[in-house]
This record gives sequence, C-alpha cells and structure tokens, in this order.
Amino acid sequence: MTLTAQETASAVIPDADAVRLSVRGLDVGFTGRDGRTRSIVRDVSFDLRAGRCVAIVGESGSGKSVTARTLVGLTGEGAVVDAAELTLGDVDLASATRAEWRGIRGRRIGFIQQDALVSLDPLRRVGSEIAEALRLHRRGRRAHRRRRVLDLLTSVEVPLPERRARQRPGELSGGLRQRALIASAIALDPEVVIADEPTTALDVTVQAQVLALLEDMKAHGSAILLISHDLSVVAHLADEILVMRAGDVLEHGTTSEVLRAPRHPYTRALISAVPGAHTRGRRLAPQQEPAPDPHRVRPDTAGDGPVVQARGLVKRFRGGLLAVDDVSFDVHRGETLGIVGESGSGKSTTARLVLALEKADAGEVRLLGHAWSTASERARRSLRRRVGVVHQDPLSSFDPRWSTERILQDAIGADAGGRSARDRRVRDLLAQVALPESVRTRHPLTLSGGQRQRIAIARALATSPEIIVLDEAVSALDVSVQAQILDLLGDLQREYGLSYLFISHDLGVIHHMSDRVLVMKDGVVVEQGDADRIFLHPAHPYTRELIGSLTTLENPDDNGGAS
Amino acid sequence: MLSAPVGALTVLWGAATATFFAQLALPGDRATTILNIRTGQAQARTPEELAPIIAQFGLDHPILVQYADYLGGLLRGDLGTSFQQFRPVRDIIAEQLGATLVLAVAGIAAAWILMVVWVTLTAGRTPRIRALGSGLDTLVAGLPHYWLGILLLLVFALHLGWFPVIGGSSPADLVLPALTLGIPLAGFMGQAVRTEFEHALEQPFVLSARMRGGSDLGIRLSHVLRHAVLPAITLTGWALGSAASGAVIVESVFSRPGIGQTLVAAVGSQDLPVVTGIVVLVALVYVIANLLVDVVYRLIDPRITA
Amino acid sequence: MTALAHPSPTRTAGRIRLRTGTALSAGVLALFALAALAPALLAPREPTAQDFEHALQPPSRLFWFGTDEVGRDLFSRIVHGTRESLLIGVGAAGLALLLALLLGSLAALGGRLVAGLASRLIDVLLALPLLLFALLLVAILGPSATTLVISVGVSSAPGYARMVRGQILSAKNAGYVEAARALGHSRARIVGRHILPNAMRPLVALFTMSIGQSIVWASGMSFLGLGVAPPSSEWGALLDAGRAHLLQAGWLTFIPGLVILVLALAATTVGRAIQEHLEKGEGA
Amino acid sequence: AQSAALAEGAAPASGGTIVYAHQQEPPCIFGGWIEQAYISHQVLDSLVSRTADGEIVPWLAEKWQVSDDGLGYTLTLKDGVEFTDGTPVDAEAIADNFDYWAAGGNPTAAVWLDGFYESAEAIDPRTVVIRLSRPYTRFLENLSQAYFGIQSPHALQTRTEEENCEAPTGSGAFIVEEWNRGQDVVLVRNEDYTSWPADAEHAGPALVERIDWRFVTDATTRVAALQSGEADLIYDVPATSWAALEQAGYTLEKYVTPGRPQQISFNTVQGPFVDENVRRAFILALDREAIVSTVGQGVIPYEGNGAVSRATPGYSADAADAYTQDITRADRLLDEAGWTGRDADGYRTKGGETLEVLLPYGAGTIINADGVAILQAVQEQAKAVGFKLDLRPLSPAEHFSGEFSGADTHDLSVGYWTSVNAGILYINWRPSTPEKPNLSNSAFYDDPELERLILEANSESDRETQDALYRQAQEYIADRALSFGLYDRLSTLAVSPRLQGVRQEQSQGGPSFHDAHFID
Ligand SMILES: Nc1ncnc2c1ncn2[C@@H]1O[C@H](COP(=O)(O)OP(=O)(O)OP(=O)(O)O)[C@@H](O)[C@H]1O
Ligand SMILES: Nc1ncnc2c1ncn2[C@@H]1O[C@H](COP(=O)(O)OP(=O)(O)OP(=O)(O)O)[C@@H](O)[C@H]1O
Ligand SMILES: [Mg+2]
Ligand SMILES: [Mg+2]
Repeated sequence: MTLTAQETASAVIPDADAVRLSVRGLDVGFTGRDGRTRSIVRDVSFDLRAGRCVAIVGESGSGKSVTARTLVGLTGEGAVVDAAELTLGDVDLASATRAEWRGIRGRRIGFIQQDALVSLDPLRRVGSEIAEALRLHRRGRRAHRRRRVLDLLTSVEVPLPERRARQRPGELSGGLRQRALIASAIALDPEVVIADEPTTALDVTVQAQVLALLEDMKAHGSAILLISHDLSVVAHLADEILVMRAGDVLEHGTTSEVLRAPRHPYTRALISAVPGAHTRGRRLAPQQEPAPDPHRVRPDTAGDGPVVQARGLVKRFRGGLLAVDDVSFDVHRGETLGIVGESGSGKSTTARLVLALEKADAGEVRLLGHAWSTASERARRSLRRRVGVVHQDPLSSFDPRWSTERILQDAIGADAGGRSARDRRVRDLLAQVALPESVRTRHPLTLSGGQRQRIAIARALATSPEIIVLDEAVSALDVSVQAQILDLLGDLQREYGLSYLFISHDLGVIHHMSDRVLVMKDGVVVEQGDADRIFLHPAHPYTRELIGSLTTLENPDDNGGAS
Repeated sequence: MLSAPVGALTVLWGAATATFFAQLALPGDRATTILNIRTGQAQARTPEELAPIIAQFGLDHPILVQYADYLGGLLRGDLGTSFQQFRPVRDIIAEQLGATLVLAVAGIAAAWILMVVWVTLTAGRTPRIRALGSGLDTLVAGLPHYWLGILLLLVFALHLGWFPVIGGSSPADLVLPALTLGIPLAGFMGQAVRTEFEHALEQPFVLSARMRGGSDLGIRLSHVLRHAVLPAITLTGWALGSAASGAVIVESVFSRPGIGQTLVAAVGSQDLPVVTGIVVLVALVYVIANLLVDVVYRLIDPRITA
Repeated sequence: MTALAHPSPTRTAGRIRLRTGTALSAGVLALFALAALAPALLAPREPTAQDFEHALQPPSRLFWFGTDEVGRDLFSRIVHGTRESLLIGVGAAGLALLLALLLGSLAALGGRLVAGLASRLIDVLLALPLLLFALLLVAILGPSATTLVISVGVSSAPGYARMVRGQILSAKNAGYVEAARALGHSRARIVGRHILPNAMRPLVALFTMSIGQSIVWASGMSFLGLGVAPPSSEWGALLDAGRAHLLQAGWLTFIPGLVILVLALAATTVGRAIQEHLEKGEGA
Repeated sequence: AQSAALAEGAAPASGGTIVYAHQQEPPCIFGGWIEQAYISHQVLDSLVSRTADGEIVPWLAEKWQVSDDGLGYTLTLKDGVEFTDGTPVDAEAIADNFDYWAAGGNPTAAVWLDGFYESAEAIDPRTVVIRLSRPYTRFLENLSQAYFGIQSPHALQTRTEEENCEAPTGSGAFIVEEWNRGQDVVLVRNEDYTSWPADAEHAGPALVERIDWRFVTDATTRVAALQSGEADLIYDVPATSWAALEQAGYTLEKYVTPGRPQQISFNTVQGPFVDENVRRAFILALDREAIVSTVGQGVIPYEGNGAVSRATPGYSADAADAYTQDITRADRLLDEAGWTGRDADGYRTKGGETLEVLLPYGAGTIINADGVAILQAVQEQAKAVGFKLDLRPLSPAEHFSGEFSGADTHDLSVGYWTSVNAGILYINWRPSTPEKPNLSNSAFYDDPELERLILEANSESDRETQDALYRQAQEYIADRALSFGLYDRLSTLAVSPRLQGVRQEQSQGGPSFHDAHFID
C-alpha cells in the first residue's frame, strides 16, 4: 500500500493493542411475522484491538453477517439485540441514538459489505460513492474531497484513479469494484474496519491483492473484523478465529490454535473439506458411503474415443471482442477436464460453444462421435439429453414461475415412466445433492444461492447424461456442502464413467477434481495438460502467477507481518 | 427504436397516411359537411350548392392525387389550408399545440412533484403506510378528469377563490388544469415507481450507503429515487405524446385553448387538412418525446446503451 | 444486560389489513358481477321509470342515490348500467390485451420481415392520438357500447403491445430458455411453456388496471358526446348526463364518478393480489 | 330617428371591458351559423333592425319604400357612414353584399333569398333598389338577421379569405382586434361609429371599450365564472341554475327564438309513419307539457306547435293545442292501423315486425343536455303505447354529413331553425321537385296545397290576412300530424348587476353591446 506522507504519520499506532470495540454476550434474534422471536446469534464475545484482526468463519447462514451488521446498528428490520457489553471506545453502542449511529458509521467503523459487486450504487460514479462518506461527515470542500478520493483510490492500488473515479461501478471489474468499496469504507480512517466476505467471487489473483490490502490496513493500526466461510482465506490475516455454526460460537482461539489443533469436530470437518492438491482422489466429507444411482446403467465403454472433441473454436462477439480464440481439446469418457482462468478469459463461452448454445465462428465440436456443432438444432435435440449442464448463474436458468419439483420433472421428462416414478426420481435427485424434501415446493427465487446451485446440479443429473458441463457449479456453496457435491460427482464418475467439463476459478477445486486442466487467458489456451503437472510444474508464466497467488491452508503460520 | 431518423420519418409518414385514408371512411360527403357546418344545418345538398366547394378544395380529384398532393405539401412543410377557417393548418396548430404543450408540461411537472413526495414518504415503510401509499396511487389513477377538474374548480376557484375559474395564460391560471391533469398521472407513475422504489430499497448499495452514515431521507432521495424513476420517465414520454388526447377534457372544463379541441372540431367538420396536420404534428411530438425519453434514460442510467 | 431496542414494526397488522383490503375488493367485485348478471335483484326500480313528481331529489332513504331530471332513480340506473359498464371495461381491456398480444408476439417472435412490420405498426399506432381513433370510429360506426369497446380497446392496444414485445424479448433471452434448449426441448414447447407464460405474467395486473381505465376513458368519450345512446345508464354516460345539473344536483355526477372509482380500485387491488399470487405460487 | 332613443339624464359611465362567456366557437366570425350571427352582429351593421315588438326600424337604411306590386324595395342609406377600412357604405356596397350572399357568401342568407331575390342595383350613392321575383311582405324582417350583416366590398375583394374570416370589415360598433382561437375574441370599440340602429338607447360609439368574447363550453364553468365575478355575463344559462342566479341578483334574460321551434317531424314517405294515424298515435302518447316543464324547470317553455314557435308572428295556438295526451285514443289508432301484436318486451308488432322507429339527433350540436333528457322522456312515454323508439345520438361528423337526413335513414327527425317570421315555413315545407329539390323539408311531405298557402301568406301585404294564412298553414301541418312541437328554443343571458344596458338583439336573441355599460 502506497501511503501519502500525512497518512504515514497518522499510521504510527498510538496505543497498539488497545481495545477498539468490545462485544460481550451478544444475542440477536428476529421477530417474525407471527410475532415470535427466532434466535439467530447467541452469546458472541470478542474484542477488536488496534492492529489486530479477528476472523469469524462458519458455514452459510451461521450468523456471521448478522453479528457484523449489529456492530453498526443495522441488524435489520425486526431485530432484537441483547448484549452484556457493546462498546466502541468510550461509546456505549447499546444506547446510541439514530444520529449517533450516523456519526459512527463510516467515520469510526468502516464496513465492507458482503455483496461487494452490488454494494456500490451502479448509477453513480465511483468517485462520488467514495466521496459520499466524506460529504456526509462534512469533511472538506468539494475540491478537497476530490483529491482525497484520488488518494484513497491510489492507496487501494486502483490503477488510473482519475479515470476510475469518473466511471461507474458497472465499468469496473469485480476486483476493482471490491477495492473501490474498500476505499469508500476507509475514507475517514475508521478505527474499526469490518470486512464481510471481501474475497468471495474474486479470482485468485485479485483475491490475493485484496488480502494484501487488508493486511496493510492492519499494519497501519486498524482493528479488523474479517468474515469468511473460507478458512484458507482467513489463515493469513487473522490473529484470532471464531468458528460459528447455527448462531453458536463453537470455538474461539488464536489462528494457529484453531487451525493446527482444532478442538471441535465441526472445525476439523471444515478444515478437511477444503479441496486442494492434498485432497485429490479422496472423499472430502467424512460421512456416508457413495450413493449408487439406481436410475442409471453403466454405459458400455466400447467404442472409446473422446466424448467431446473440440477443434479450433473461435468466437468473436459484436464489438470485435475475441472471447475464444482457437481452442482445441478432448474430453474422454470417465475423465474430468478442468478449465481455469481469470474472469472474462472465455471459460463460459467455451462451455457454451461445446453445448452448441452459441454458434462458433470457426472450428467444430463433435460429441459422442456425432457431428454436433455443424448439425441442425433438430438433429442435436435427440443428443441433448445425453449432455447435462450446470449454468454459471443458476437462478436465471430457472423459470421463475416454476417450483423446484416442476423444474426437475420437466428435466426428467417422459422417459422416467409414470407419475409416481417421476416423483420418486425427484426425491432421489434432491437427496443426492443433499437438499431437504421441503425445497420441492419452493421456488428457486426463495432459496439460498447454495441451494439453487444444488438444484441446478440435480437438474443436470436428471437426464442421466454421460457428459456434464459444470460452469462454476460449486462456487456458491460453503465448504461442507461443496465437499458433499464434489464427492457425489466423483462417485458418479467412478461408478458410471461420466465425463465432466469442469469450470471454476477456484484452483483448489480444480486441482481436486480434474484429471487434466486447461488454463485460459483472454480467450486463448495458454497451457493444457495433466492436473498435477500443471499445478506442480506450471510452464507458462501466467499459470505460475495464478498458482503463486493461491492461498492454502497448508501454511497457516505464514500470516501477515503486522504483529 | 425510434432513434434512427428513418424510423421517425416512417412513423410520421405512417401516421399521415393512416389518418388521410381513415378519414375517407367518415360518413357522408365532405363538401356537404363543409356546407352544413357553414349553415349550422344538417341536410343533404344539391350538386349546384356543392359545386363551388368542390371546386375550391379540389375534392373532385382522384383520391390518390389528393393524397400525393398532400404528401408533396408535407414534404415542403406545407400542411395545407383549413376547409373551415381558411387559414394555413400550420398556423392553427402552432397556436393550439403550444397551449396544449404548456398544459401538458405543467401537468407532468405537477405529477412528478406529487409522485416523488408521496412515494418517498410512503414507499418501504410500515405495511400500514405502504398500503395507504399504494392505495392512494390506485385511487387517483382512476379519477376521471372531468370529475376531478370540476371538483377542483368548484372548491378552489369558486368557493375559495384562490384561482380563476376561466383562466388566461398567467401561471396561476395553469395551477388547477395542471393539477387535474397531473393528479391521475401521479397515481399512474406512483404505481410503477413504487414497485421499483421498494425493490431498490432492498439493494445492497442502500445498506452500504447507510453504513457510510447516510440518513434515511438522504438515501431515498440521492440513491433510491434514481433507480426507481425509469418507468415514470417512460410514462412522461407517453403523457407528452398523448397530450392532445389526454388534455382535451381538462381544457374544456377550464376553457383553455388546445389541440384536442381543435381535433374534435376538425373531425366533426371533416376538415381533412387540419385533422391530418394535427396528427402529423402530434406524431412529431411523440417522436421527439421518445427521443428525449431515450436521452433522459441514458442520463439517469448510463448503463443503458442504444 | 442492556437491550438494544430496534424499531421493529410488526408486519402482522399490515398483512391482515392487506388481506382484508383484497377480500373487501373481491366482495365489491362480486357485488358488481351480481349487478351485471341480475340487476333486478338489487335495483328497487326500473332504470327508465320516470317519476316527474320526484325529479332531482337528493339522496334519501327512498332514493339512495337521488333522482335525475325526469325522476329516474339513480341507484337503479347505476345497478342496471353495471352490465354495460363492465362490458366496456372488460371488453376494452380484453380487446386491448388481445391485440397487444398479437402485435407484440409478432413483433418479438416473428421472422425478420414480420417482426419489423409489426414493430413499425406499433410505433405508428402509438404516435396516432387516441382521440382521433375514437372520433373516427364513433363517426363511422355510431356511438354504442361496441364502438366504445373497440375504440378504447384499439387505442390502448399499441402501448400494451410495446410492453408485450419487451416482455417477450426479455423472456426470449432469459437463462431458462437456454436451459430448456439445453434439455433438448422443442421450440414450440419453449415458446408455449416458458416464453409466453413468463411474458404474460405482468399482464394480469395490467388487465385489471385497464378495466377501470377503460371505463374512465369511456366516460371521457361521453363527455365529448361520443358515448352510448340513451337511455342506457352506462356509468360514463351517467357521469356526463349529470354535468348539466352539477351545481344544483351534484350527486348526479359525483355518485357515478365514485362508483367508477370504486370499481377501478377494487379491480386493481384484486389484480395485484392475483399477480402477487402468481409471482409466488405455481404459474397458471 | 335615432335621436329619439337617446338616453335622457346622466350619460352612463364609459369604458371598461365586458367579459362575456359564450358557449360555442365558430370557425369564422361571419357565416350562416347562428353562432356566427351572434358575434358578427357586434361587428357588422345590418340594413334594418327589429325591435322588441317586432317593428322594423332603420339602421344602415334610413328609410325605404316598397313598390305597389311588392317586388321593388328602394332603400335610402344613411349619409356619411364608412366601413372601418375607410370605404363608404354606399348603395354599390349594399348591392355587392346582396350578390355576395346569393352566391353563397352566406349560405343561410342565400336560403332566405332563394326563390325571391332577383337583383340589387345602386341608383345613386345613397339609394339601392332590391328586386324580388315574387312579393315577400316580410322581406325586410329577414334582413334584420345578422346573416345579412353588411361588409366592406373592398375588404371582401382585396383581402384574403382568412382575413375576412377572422376579422370581417363592417361598419359596426366594434372591431375584431384579436382572435385567440380556442379561448376568446377580443372586440374593441369602433371610435368612429356613426351608424347605430334606431332602437339604440344612446347615440354615439359603444360605451364600453372592449368586449372579451370568451368561449366557455362547459355550462358549469360558465355559471361559476359568472358567480366568481370573472365573467360579466354568460350565454345559455342552464335551467337548473336559473332560479339560484336570479335569487343572487343576476339579471336573467330570455329570448324565445321565433321560427321553427325544437320539434319532431315524421318521415311521411317511408316506415310506419306513412300512416297518418300512427303519427297521431305517437303524438297522443306524449304528455309533452309535463315533460318539458319537469326538465325545463319552468324556464324552458313548452311548445306544442310543430311549425313555428310562439314568438313568431302569425302563430297558431290551435295548432299548438291540437294534441294532448290521450293514451286510449293512441292505442285505438294503433290497433286500427294494424299494430295489434305485442312482442316479449311489450312493443307493438304487425306481421311479426316490431313498431320500431329511429330518431337520430345531433348530440351536443342541436340537442343539449336538457334536450336529451326530454327525448328520453318522450321515448319512455312512447313505450307505454307500444312504440320502440330508438334514440341515436349523432356525432358532429355524422350530423353535419347529412347522412341521416335522407328518407331512408330515419323515421323521426328533431331540430329547430331560427327565423324572424313564419317565412321559415316556406323553407321547411316547400315541396321538393326534381328541378328544384328542397332538402330542408324534413317530413318529405311534398304538398302543393301547403306550398300554395305559404306562398300566398309570404306575398300577402295585409298583416291580418297574412297571419291568418300562416295560421292556416300551421293547422294544416298539425291536422296531418306532420310535425309536433316540443319546446321553444331559447337564447338566455345571465348578466351581472354591475352591467347595464345589455340588450338581446331581437332577430335571434344574441347580446347586443352597443348600449352596455358598467355602473359602480
Ligand atoms: N433481516 C433478517 N430478518 C430475519 N432473518 C434474518 C435477517 N437477516 C438474516 N437473517 C437470518 O439470520 C441467519 C444468519 O444470517 P447471516 O446473513 O448472518 O448468515 P451468514 O453467516 O452471513 O451466511 P453467509 O455465509 O451465507 O453470508 C440466516 O438464517 C438468515 O436467514
Ligand atoms: N453474449 C455476449 N456478447 C458480448 N460479449 C460477450 C458475450 N458473452 C461473453 N462475452 C464476453 O466474452 C468474454 C468471455 O466471457 P466468458 O463469459 O466466457 O468469461 P468467463 O471466463 O466465463 O468469465 P467468468 O469467470 O467471469 O464467468 C468476456 O469479455 C465477456 O464480456
Ligand atoms: Mg453473510
Ligand atoms: Mg463464466
């Protein structure tokens, strides 16, 4: 982090380790429509100290964000908050008035929200979003504010800050947006910074940069509360870790204690569920036996040859953007081909070309030995059921009018026999992706991102395909569920010889799943080969950079240099 | 879709042509109507009586020739001469369209003010207030213009004497007509904007603005409103484009001049050049209004392109 | 322990209120339906029966809504006018939507030429003043309920058509359409099961809203002397007929206006409820 | 002659602007429609003026002489009168105007001249001779209508049609200053006015400086404008507001227009009304007086006479009283005519055909809201004896197209025609012949006997005999049940007490502002 002289001066920590924010016995509940209060978070206690970082980890829905929002008085409508102590320096937050809260938010506590990509007003310029905190707290005149905005953007390492400040969030990449959001949260040098999932949905390279940024802030005396469901992310930054599940703090200790010697079985499961090089060929979840799929027969492996054969694929979009440039690969029966690459590198486009949902400008795809990309849609239709797909954005891939059940039934189609057979099949599919029966009648819109993704997987499995194209199929899942799904996919592959085209930006997942890996950058395949070869001995400089920025759990001691 | 000048021209040509030929379907003979209007009688006429009128306006030419003449005139910017007023149609429209546009703009402004205040105050509040807010939207959207206008007139002009009953062209005279036009429009816009407003209120960037220390009202006005107004802009374009039809009753109640009245009279008297001319100009207003809407759209939401 | 009291407005009250609002609206609609089907059940008198002795009576216990200049009972007239008014409202709204569907679907789903022509046609129709259409139609067909239905319906169609086109276009590009294609479903099945039903969804609320609007429009036509022929007691015509007596017998104008408002409000409320239900529940 | 009418006593205050709220806006100021007559009366002088008691007095014509055969009218013009464009109002100008009207310059004037007028000739600058082809005793009365307003021939010839339409040049008390279409016509005083009519109350130019002749279509708005003081007087006072305004101190003026009243005529050549008894039965079914007095609230006069109104010289009360409600007789007549069956709704039938008759009417053009109420009451009463009367409102386009005026398009037609005397009978009842069609004969009743009566009356120089002949014609029409009256057409004004001296001009009832002035 490049700092101006003035900031460097203020960054000399006056009293390191001083408690900035203190939480004791925090309980949060929500009063529902029925008037009953549901407890969400119970008995959370921690201290945020200057120059220190406390991390909260835990699965989705465990109450991490609720806890964080409570610290700025924005728990939500109908919230009931109870705490033995809730103080920010000398201020008792429990009795703060609306106006006092407004004075605290942004100025004393900076908050980086979970949904980073949509947390900046898409219609306003990035510069004015960042300046808003200054304006609200009456810091300086317009010209001064503008200068300050540029300083801030520079400090969060946004290149070309002048230009970025004039752009709107939509014109910025995810990583830049995340950094702009951080800039707006720290505009007033808050003594406490809360970062809720600051790296989810970011490429590994960008993720590493954001973590470095937080590290720098910590080094300059901010007290940081970091929230993540990803242990490998917090491993580098946190001094203390709270592990939460379903609103309870299961474990609370220093980072090395928690990671090295987890006391609670849940923590242990969490650690072991993180996929990576060391998990290859292993089941991630400790539990159950592989579930055989009774609706499937093992395809005869006779007539072996690549199930997918892509040759010289080129796709150019309007405006001349070359999204896919001369991509060729084969996927063999029973094999997983992983595709990695930063956002926009052409992974999804490649997948869509393979699926013939997009017409290639050049090149050809053959599928299961048949002409595919050159055939008519009518001819393709009969083959389509043998190819499954999990779309990157599952929500929009569901008809919003349809319930989960109807979506699955529609996919199962007529070939599953009568009504009761279809019902049974739906239930089995839901069980396979570890979804409760109750989601059957729900609409995807009302489900969580992870649940939606699992329904998308269930739908892809519904036609008993031989090939499945999975585009970021597990990105919205927290590690424990992700582990189950990855295990399921592995089981099916071993049992029935399925082939996967597996797209992910998560190198750990790719390494865990893939037999072979394709590395893409700007539409071009920069490297292609055996997974271990690529990960252990990357040949191309880009691949090396990619793998270099990978944060793993294996070296938890190597956390930021502040302390 | 109308951004291309070709599209705009097609629309103008289409409107002119449709209007020209649709009028052929009007009952009776045009010359007879012209003569009857001049006498205030309604009866059939003898050929001798009609001859001068037919000769005067060339009504005996084949219809396609008349159409070609009309289009030719249109290309030269000549909208023809009124059969009844003997004046160039351009003058007639220039006079009346201005009055209608002033009223429409004032009405739209009133609608915006009312709508913004009402939606900002009531959207996304407690269920009771929300129900009140959207209930009132629906209610006023269904107010017949005549009904509302006469009510305002009786209360505010006759009984309270705050405004004139029969106004001229001063700004105060515009208040009641503008409200009559604006209140139902505000209800319409409110219905559409409210949904968007409540949707936008739930977006993460709103929470993020709160986390910077923004006040509720400040956030509603500076962040949320902008996300919610697009449908109202569309409606504004529509209201501007349909001012000729929409304002006619208001103009009648408050005895203001206007293009709607002129159109009604011209259709009644089969004054073909006036009718067609009005339609062409109204279509032009519509086209321009749409272009403006597109521009404003892009100003408000720069993500929208072409 | 300190307690942080967050403002927690209970939703319960509002929910119930909202439901009572919907129920009330549904009740009102049912009453209107009854009036349309069996007016004699509700109306105490014949709608055209004159009673010169009781001309221009204000609302009273005997004449709930008062009487007009020839002593006809306004309440009975309103009840008997329900059928025609609803016919105009529902008919015009239905016609508008039907035309809009046709034009909109052609413009969104048709081939290059058809779609282009349909889109242009929509634009031209939109640019034509509604009033002109109404005036011409009445001049050609003569004033009647049918004329009103056609003129109001056709003139509001292009606006809706544009909406339908937009809806279909966005549904066409939706992810679920692609997902259905990936499942190997046929084009007809995709259009029928996904594109059209999804594009139609917002039209329910639109339909109910335009019922009220159509009646209001029809009353405007009566104002211009283009309404239905007497002695019909279509509400718009009643509203207009009352005008002559506004200063001395205001009820003749204000009560029909209120009735129109109540119908518009009830229809819209019920329409919204249906819409919400569709949005949540299984699509019909 | 005019000096006699000069106001004695203090001269009334001079100046100010009268705001007059009128109902309808005409396309041009001068023309053949009554709305045009109202306003052109302020701007154009006529040759003669008609007083309240029906006397014809000098205006632009100082005196006149009728030849013994009744065919030559020698008019002597006032000296030194000029049009506002400076050209003299001389005999040549008058002759030019006659030719202009007859050629269609004013179609209504042309109808009045039709069949009588032969030529106009200037003898010397102040003397013009009008020659008729047959005697027309009340010829000069007709000339008092504003359709016969005298315009500057110079202006007619040299200015564009548009200019003559917007601001005709006459010699009248006011000049058109400005026409804000859709809103008002501003009239400004003619400071050099010298040609006031003999019945004017004062000599000299008009007393007020300006008239703001506003067009306020909505009756409620008009009344509200008067009550709020924004208008000084309003035209066409709704019957329901009459009593309230009178009580509040406004002066209410009512002029019953002579000529054809608001009447219904039967189609005597097609449909059920070919049968005279069916026509009679229809009239007998109605209690017209009760209907009109209920709807008209005592303001609108009932008129039983279908030919001319009570304000017309030579009016026949007998013709008016020819029919009073007699349902028994109506039923009997219908039974006799063979309409004995009844259909499901109770309407009479004959040979399976329902007794259904169509009455189209110009909604908002000739039939106002009160008129529609009256027609609906007629409909209801006709139903009682078994007539299914269909009312068909006509949009202005339909109405003026004349499409519903043919014999095969309707059974009944309703309408009025203002006039100053019973000469209207000739226009309405002259038989239609192939050579000389009369499309104004709405009963299609071509009867040479009736024509003879009317023509004889028109030419009769003795008033008594003439009136008797006119009465005979009316009774002839009533006897044959060709047409029956409903109510008299009114021109009404409500005037603020501040404003005095507004007269209703006595040929058509419009306001005359020459003598109008404000009092403090
Ligand atoms: N405003 C609210 N009203 C009612 N319940 C809420 C509200 N906000 C959150 N919850 C519930 O509180 C629980 C915890 O939610 P929270 O957002 O804190 O989870 P999380 O640990 O941040 O999960 P994730 O990793 O998915 O972000 C969830 O069950 C959620 O449904
Ligand atoms: N329909 C389209 N029209 C125009 N450009 C497109 C379209 N689809 C994708 N692109 C562009 O093509 C490039 C590759 O997109 P693609 O979706 O394949 O990337 P990706 O590798 O899947 O990225 P991510 O990890 O963000 O999903 C991007 O720059 C994208 O903006
Ligand atoms: Mg969270
Ligand atoms: Mg992608």
